[in-house]
Amino acid sequence: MNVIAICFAILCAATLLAFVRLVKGPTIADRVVALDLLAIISVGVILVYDAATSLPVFLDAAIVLALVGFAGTVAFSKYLERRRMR
Amino acid sequence: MNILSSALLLTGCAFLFLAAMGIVRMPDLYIRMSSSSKAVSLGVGFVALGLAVHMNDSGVTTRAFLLIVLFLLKAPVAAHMLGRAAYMNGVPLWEATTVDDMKACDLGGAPVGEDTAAGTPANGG
Amino acid sequence: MSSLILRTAARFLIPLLVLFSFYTLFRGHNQPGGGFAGGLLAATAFALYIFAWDAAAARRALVVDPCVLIGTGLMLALVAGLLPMVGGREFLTGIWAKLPLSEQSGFAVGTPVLFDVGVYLVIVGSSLLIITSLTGEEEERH
Amino acid sequence: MSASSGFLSNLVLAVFWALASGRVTVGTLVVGFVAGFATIFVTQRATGAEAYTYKAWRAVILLLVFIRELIEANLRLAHDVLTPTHHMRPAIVAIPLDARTDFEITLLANLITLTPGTLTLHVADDRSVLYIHSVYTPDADELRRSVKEGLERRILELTR
Amino acid sequence: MTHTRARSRAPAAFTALPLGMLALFVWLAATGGGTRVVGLPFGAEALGFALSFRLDGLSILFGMLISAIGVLVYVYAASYLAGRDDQARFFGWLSLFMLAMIGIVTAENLIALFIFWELTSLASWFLIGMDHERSEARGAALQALLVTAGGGLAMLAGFVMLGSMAGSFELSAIQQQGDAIRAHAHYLPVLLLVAAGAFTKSAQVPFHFWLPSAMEAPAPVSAYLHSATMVKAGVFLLARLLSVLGGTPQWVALLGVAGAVTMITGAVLAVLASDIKKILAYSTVSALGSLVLLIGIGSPAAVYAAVVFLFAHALYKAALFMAGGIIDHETGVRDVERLSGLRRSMPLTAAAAILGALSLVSFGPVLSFAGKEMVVLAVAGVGAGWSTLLQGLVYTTSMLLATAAALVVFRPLFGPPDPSVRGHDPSPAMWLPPLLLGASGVVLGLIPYGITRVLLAPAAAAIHPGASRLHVSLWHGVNLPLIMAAVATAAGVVLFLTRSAWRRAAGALAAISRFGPEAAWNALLRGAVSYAGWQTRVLQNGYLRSYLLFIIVTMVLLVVTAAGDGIRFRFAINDTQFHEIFFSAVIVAGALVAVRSRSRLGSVAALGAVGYSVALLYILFSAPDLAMTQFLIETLTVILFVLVIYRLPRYAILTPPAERRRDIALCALTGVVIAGLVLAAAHEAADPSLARFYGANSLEKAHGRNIVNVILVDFRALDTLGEITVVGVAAIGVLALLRLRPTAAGRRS
Amino acid sequence: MNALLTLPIVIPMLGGAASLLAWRSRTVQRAIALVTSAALAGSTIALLVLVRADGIAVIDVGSWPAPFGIVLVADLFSALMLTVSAVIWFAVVIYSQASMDRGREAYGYYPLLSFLMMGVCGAFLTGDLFNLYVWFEVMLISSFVLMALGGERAQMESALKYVTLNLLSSALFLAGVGLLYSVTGMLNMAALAQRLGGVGQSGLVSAIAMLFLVAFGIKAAVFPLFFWLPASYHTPPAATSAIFAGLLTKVGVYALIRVFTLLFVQDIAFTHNLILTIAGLTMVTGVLGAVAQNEMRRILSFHIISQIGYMIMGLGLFTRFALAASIFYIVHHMVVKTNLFLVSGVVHRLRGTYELKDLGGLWRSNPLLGALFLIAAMSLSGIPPLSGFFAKLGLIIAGVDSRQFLIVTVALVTGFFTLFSMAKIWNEVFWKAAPGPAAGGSSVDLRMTLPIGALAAVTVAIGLGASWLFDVSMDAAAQMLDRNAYIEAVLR
Amino acid sequence: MLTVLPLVIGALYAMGLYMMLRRSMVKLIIGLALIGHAANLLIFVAATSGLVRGGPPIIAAGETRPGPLVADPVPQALILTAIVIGFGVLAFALVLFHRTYDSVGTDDLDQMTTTER
Ligand code: NA
Ligand code: NA
Repeated sequence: MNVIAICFAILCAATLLAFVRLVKGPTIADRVVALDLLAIISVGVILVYDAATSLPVFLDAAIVLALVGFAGTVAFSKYLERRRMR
Repeated sequence: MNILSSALLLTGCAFLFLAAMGIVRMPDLYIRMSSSSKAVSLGVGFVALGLAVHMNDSGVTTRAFLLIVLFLLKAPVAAHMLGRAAYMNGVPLWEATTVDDMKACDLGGAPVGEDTAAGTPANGG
Repeated sequence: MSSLILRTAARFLIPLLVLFSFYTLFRGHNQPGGGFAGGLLAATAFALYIFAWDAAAARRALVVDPCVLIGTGLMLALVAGLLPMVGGREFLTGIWAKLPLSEQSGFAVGTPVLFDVGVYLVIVGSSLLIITSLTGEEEERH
Repeated sequence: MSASSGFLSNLVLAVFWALASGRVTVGTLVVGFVAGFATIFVTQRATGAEAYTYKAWRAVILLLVFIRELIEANLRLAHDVLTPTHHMRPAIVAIPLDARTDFEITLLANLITLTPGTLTLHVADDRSVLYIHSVYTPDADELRRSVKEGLERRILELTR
Repeated sequence: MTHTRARSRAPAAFTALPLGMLALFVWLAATGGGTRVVGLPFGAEALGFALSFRLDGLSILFGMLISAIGVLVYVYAASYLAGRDDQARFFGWLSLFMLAMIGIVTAENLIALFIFWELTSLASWFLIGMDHERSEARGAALQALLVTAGGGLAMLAGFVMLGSMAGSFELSAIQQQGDAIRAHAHYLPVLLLVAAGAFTKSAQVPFHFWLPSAMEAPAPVSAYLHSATMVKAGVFLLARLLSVLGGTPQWVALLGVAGAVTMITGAVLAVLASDIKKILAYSTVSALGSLVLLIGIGSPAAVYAAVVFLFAHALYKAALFMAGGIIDHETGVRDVERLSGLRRSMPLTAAAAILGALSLVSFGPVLSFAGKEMVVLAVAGVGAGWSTLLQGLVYTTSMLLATAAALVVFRPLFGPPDPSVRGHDPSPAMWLPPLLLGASGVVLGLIPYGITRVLLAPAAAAIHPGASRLHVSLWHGVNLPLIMAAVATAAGVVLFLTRSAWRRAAGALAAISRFGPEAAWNALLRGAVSYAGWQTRVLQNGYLRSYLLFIIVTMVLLVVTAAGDGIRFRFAINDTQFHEIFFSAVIVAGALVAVRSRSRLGSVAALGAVGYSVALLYILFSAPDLAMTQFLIETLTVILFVLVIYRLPRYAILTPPAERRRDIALCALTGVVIAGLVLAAAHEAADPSLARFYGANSLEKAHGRNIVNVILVDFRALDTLGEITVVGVAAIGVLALLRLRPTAAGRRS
Repeated sequence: MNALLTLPIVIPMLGGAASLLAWRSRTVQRAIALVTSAALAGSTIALLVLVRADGIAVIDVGSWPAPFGIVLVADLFSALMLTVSAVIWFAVVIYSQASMDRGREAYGYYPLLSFLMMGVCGAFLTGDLFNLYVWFEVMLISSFVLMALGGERAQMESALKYVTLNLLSSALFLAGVGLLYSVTGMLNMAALAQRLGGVGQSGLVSAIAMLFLVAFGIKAAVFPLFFWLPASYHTPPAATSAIFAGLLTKVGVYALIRVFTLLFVQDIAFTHNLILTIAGLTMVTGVLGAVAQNEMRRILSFHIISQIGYMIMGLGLFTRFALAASIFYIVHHMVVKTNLFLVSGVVHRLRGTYELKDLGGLWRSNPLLGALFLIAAMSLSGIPPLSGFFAKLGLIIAGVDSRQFLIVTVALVTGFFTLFSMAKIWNEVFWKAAPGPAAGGSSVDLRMTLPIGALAAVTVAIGLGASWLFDVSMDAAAQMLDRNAYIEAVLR
Repeated sequence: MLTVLPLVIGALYAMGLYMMLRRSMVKLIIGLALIGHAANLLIFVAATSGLVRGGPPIIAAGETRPGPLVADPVPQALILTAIVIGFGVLAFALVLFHRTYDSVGTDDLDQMTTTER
């Protein structure tokens, strides 16, 4: 069971790093990348959690998050584009 | 938890960790995105495989594959969109960057620094 | 100024999203999902459509006016609630009919499912209305 | 018989196989597909399905090439991320395109982005040029050649 | 105030009402004797209110007065107001007043009495304010309303306390428990509260100031309400409650002092005034003072004197006001110093005025003379040293009233005719009523026996049983009161003749009115309005932050005081795993970044991180549906934030550090309080029967394996019905907000 | 019984949903609004008759037995509130047909009004605490949109404050529900009533009660939580302020009364004396706020607050008679306050302003309007024989019987200042001559005067029929104090 | 976790309220969002089953009842409702704030006192 613990530890470290970028920025794009990575790490956490509990139930949440995370990043990109044009 | 699924999970997490390291250590946005988008697809791919192996259930396997395919499609598109938008927004390239063929077409706007460190001193409010 | 790559990807992703949203809606009774998640997924698909093309195209693509969608959804939920009262039961009582598919994955149809579809329509209609209003208003600015 | 109809027949074979094995599950379908491909390959001259087998083969090669580049670049990048000093020489390189259709350009762009170290930034409006940000570009021309020879050629073989 | 003299058909219809009432009371008086209580099946039993009427000597006397004078006032008013377009409205309010007044005097139930009481105030407000275009009229009307209504509210409290003491609002029940009430701990407050109502209505000092300013009303109103009837309501009430609240030292002192002071003050102010209506108004104040004094004394003699005096006063004061009204109506002049020699041009009005004045002096063959005598006798009866002082006051008052009478009558009528002031007798409808009233004063004075036996004695008996044995007579032989009355009258005339000397010197006295009760009242109101202004500026200051602070501070204070020491916590860290704590930390850290971030997009991204971490917690603690919905909602929220915030400016405002520290401290405390509550609540073992029920029935009865979704669409479908309505309405709101803009031209905000 | 209890929620929702479907056509929406409001009035009256005859009516929504499903409970108190709300909605709908501008009607005025009613009716009927939260949100979001509908600057500013403060209130309400669930594991009010007594930590229940007191206190606009009301009620059109004035705060008062008679009765010495103090402070600050204003609708807004003080005075005294007086007061005030705002709308239609200094001359030009205003204003000031008098009388009797002389004094003084400011409006708007040329005509659309007349008639009827309504209120109060009857009816 | 989460809830309430007290509209609405999360977590902690790991309230295939160690579904249903309601109301509030900025010209709340002066 310690494999799961190690995985969680790694993912926590990854979250911490992504969080550092989120805080530092400096540009919006950096924060978006960080937020996108956080979403993806969350997918990782969900998958690892599924493995830990041997319940496939959470997999749908992971798929939803993957789809939705993408939409968020695209939204930010469109925002950045529009801002330049204005 | 058999050896194979553990291994896959660990490597997946490792790649995710690499992605996180990437976006922290790399000097400019574009390099960060390059390093993170690959590691991300591999990372999630491996973890999903690990889960599929561990669960050994057809429903889980198909959805894991769906997830992997999804990532293989969405990650590059997201990276592309963000990279392009960042470039258009004048997000600076690392000074070691040698050639910039894109400067020709007038996409690159002046660095609009609302949030850049050089932005006007906004305060706590 | 929309990107070719996004559009091509969108042509593949959006149908997938919509399919997944229906899938989430109809399995909601037995697996995680339901009207809310399904509706929001459909809204996300639509948001992608707007980002890939533009709000005006989106509105054209949208056959039904969101307000009517919301109205229909509310009406559907109400009907699902009122049907049992025709039989003398209380408001919103679940009335079920067993379709003769195989036992295990038998697809039971009942007023709660109809209710969930109503929820789905309202959530989709509302999200679309909010997003189109905001993005539409945005484009009018330029 | 065009490549797509060949693919279609392959799918039909896969379904028969699954039905024959009594359980329509993901597993039986995959096995059925492989078996179907084998039969088409063997009977391609008779059934005129050369186009399909040729392209199918090309697709497999493309996949292998992509995976090789994927792993190789990832290791290099992983090394660079972990070591304090950076060996990167990033550049934005414009690559003249032979690919024309949406699908070809998008596939190429995505595969380039997916392969580590390179990120497709922009497609010129007239689809003539692809702008790529590459982390390791000692020589721009060398990069253009490896992209055109590597991924683009294999994609065009598949789609043309 | 000259009016076109269009001959208007006397609105006979309206006069029918007082005539009917008069007929009713005449019949009642005829079939009189004893106390009859008539209950109508109307009221609110649970509130103790019943529309029941008491018909005894007192109510019949007042009823007769109100309806008789009412008839005359209606006739008088018909021609006085000829040509005005709001006649119908006037007679409407006058009728409402009359019925309400009759209601007061015949009410058996205290609440019914109060209802009629307030209706008279309402009617008086409108009658005084008939010429509402004039701000003086509006001001006077409002002042009268507020003073009487203010007193009324206090009286209501008194009545309610009285009712709760006696267990019922019915007078008969209350009157039986007189001793218990007088001995009750709350006797004094009840007395003061009831007296407040009576004193304001009957214009006792210091509440008298509204009556003179009420002279803004048309003459019929002054004649009817502000002399004969309404102002007597307070006296009536005190008389009615004499048997319950009377007889105690507090009663005597309170009413005695108030009455005496009002009597003398009214008289003094009367002689100082020069407007004919003001003089009469102050004389009424003085009369009311003496009536309250008599009720205060409460002896049978005093009660009888009050009844006689009250009856006589109603007649002659109405006559004088009507006469005055005619003079004002004809000549447009109300200043007695400028009026002169009108007897030749207005003989009939003059006759009425003289008869009225005679009764005002109350010397000679007039009923008020008998009344005055009885007042003197009653006052003499008061024990200890008080009687001499009171007698002195009574005689001084009658002297001053004599002067006032002279002022009103002598110069305007008997002075040399003044060509600049022309006027002649109006139509009979206007001069006949005052003449009749004036004459009745004399006639009843000469032969009082009929009226005494039928009206006055029963009324006195109704107030105080002992009063029935006395009798009224004009002639008590030559005795001290007769001599003293003569001396007082003479002194009054002398005072009148020498008025030019002392009136100027007395002008200075008027200056002190700046510190009088009216000034105090206006100051009180202005003070209240300015305090209200200040309080609203402070509380309702427009700053959303201050409103939020009020709420937060209130919530924290209340929760902490309520919790007190009755709360227990239990800290248990042992069962947690590292990554769970880590993601909780990410939530808090994300929130901190959102709070401190300099850039709006930074805050939004941090908010996104918080949302994702919360969703992760939902995953880690087995809530897949929740996590899925949270991920979707969080992303849509971030997208909306981006779409909206992108147009808003950067943070530019810095609140002063002191304020920020205060906010931080307060919010931190609130956080601790809420965390404490949650911990304490977690400590309580809750009954899991809901979860068990849903688990058992989710599949079998509701055909669903996903219990959460089954709850949403079946077990608690009503929640979801409301919820989707909220989302639908919010969406319409967004559409309406963005699409519906104020058209520059169309909208006057 | 099953239908009668469900209709008050279903009818408004049907109306709203149908209006959305008829989004393009204003006339269809107006017709729907008329039909549904009339239907609701009819059904609520029928429900009142039923409840008056057979006692508390209960149905399990979805046929799930209490406490597992959500129950709809109609005791006399809720039935009364439903009926009055329906009457008010009907009046406002008719009034709006003549007064509401085309722009607002095109952007969802009628469906929003229907959904507001759905929330209000749901709140009065539900027997489940979380479901009450949901109905509050339905009511609030509809009121948020109605408040901002039209997009004028003043509306925006006031809607912002109105939304923020009410969202904070909802967050506290949600926290309260969560804590109660954590402590008892129940959401059904009857079940909660049963279990709250058994909670070990007495301080905890009182603390949670305070959360509810603040949450509902904000919605009921009591002191010191009422600031959102005067900041916002005078900016939307008159018809909107009228229905807000008539309903919104009353739902808050209803919730306060329901929760502090059914659930939080463990520590009455503390909670209910606190409520009495709050009542007094609410009366005074409210009426003084009104005295300080010179714009017609701001005066009326502050009066809402001071009148709320009276309503919760009865709750504070916590005797059967006091609660009955409160219920009577609420019914009276809903009608009067709505009417006063409708009158202010007509005044604005005639003169184009609400500022007292620019108004005048309406007694001569519109005597009928003046008379109707007088009925409402005098009733508000407690002048007999109108409804306001009996309402205040009941509370004063209750106060005296409970020896609470301070609150009685405050109530009377507040009554005085209420009369003062109503008379001020009368003097300035009706009696004073119109300053400058009489702007605007003097003819008023019948559809505006009719509802005002009808509501005035109701006020007079309540006054004359005080005995009947007070008896009903006494029975309602008895029902509320008999917690076991409620619990048995629901958890049978 | 039954101790950690309440502290998180307290912290979120504190920070949310602090943000609402700021003068900038944007901070106000971010505060509202934080408080929304806090209220939802509060209900989540209120579960009668306590915080259960790996026990989603879903009836496994072939079973007719959920297993013994299953999370309390009630708070999850309530929070789901609260989240969606919160989203609707927050979306409206966001647009309202935007429109207010449009018509008032500033996002400084201290300048928005015109309707009450
Ligand atoms: Na790449
Ligand atoms: Na608990």
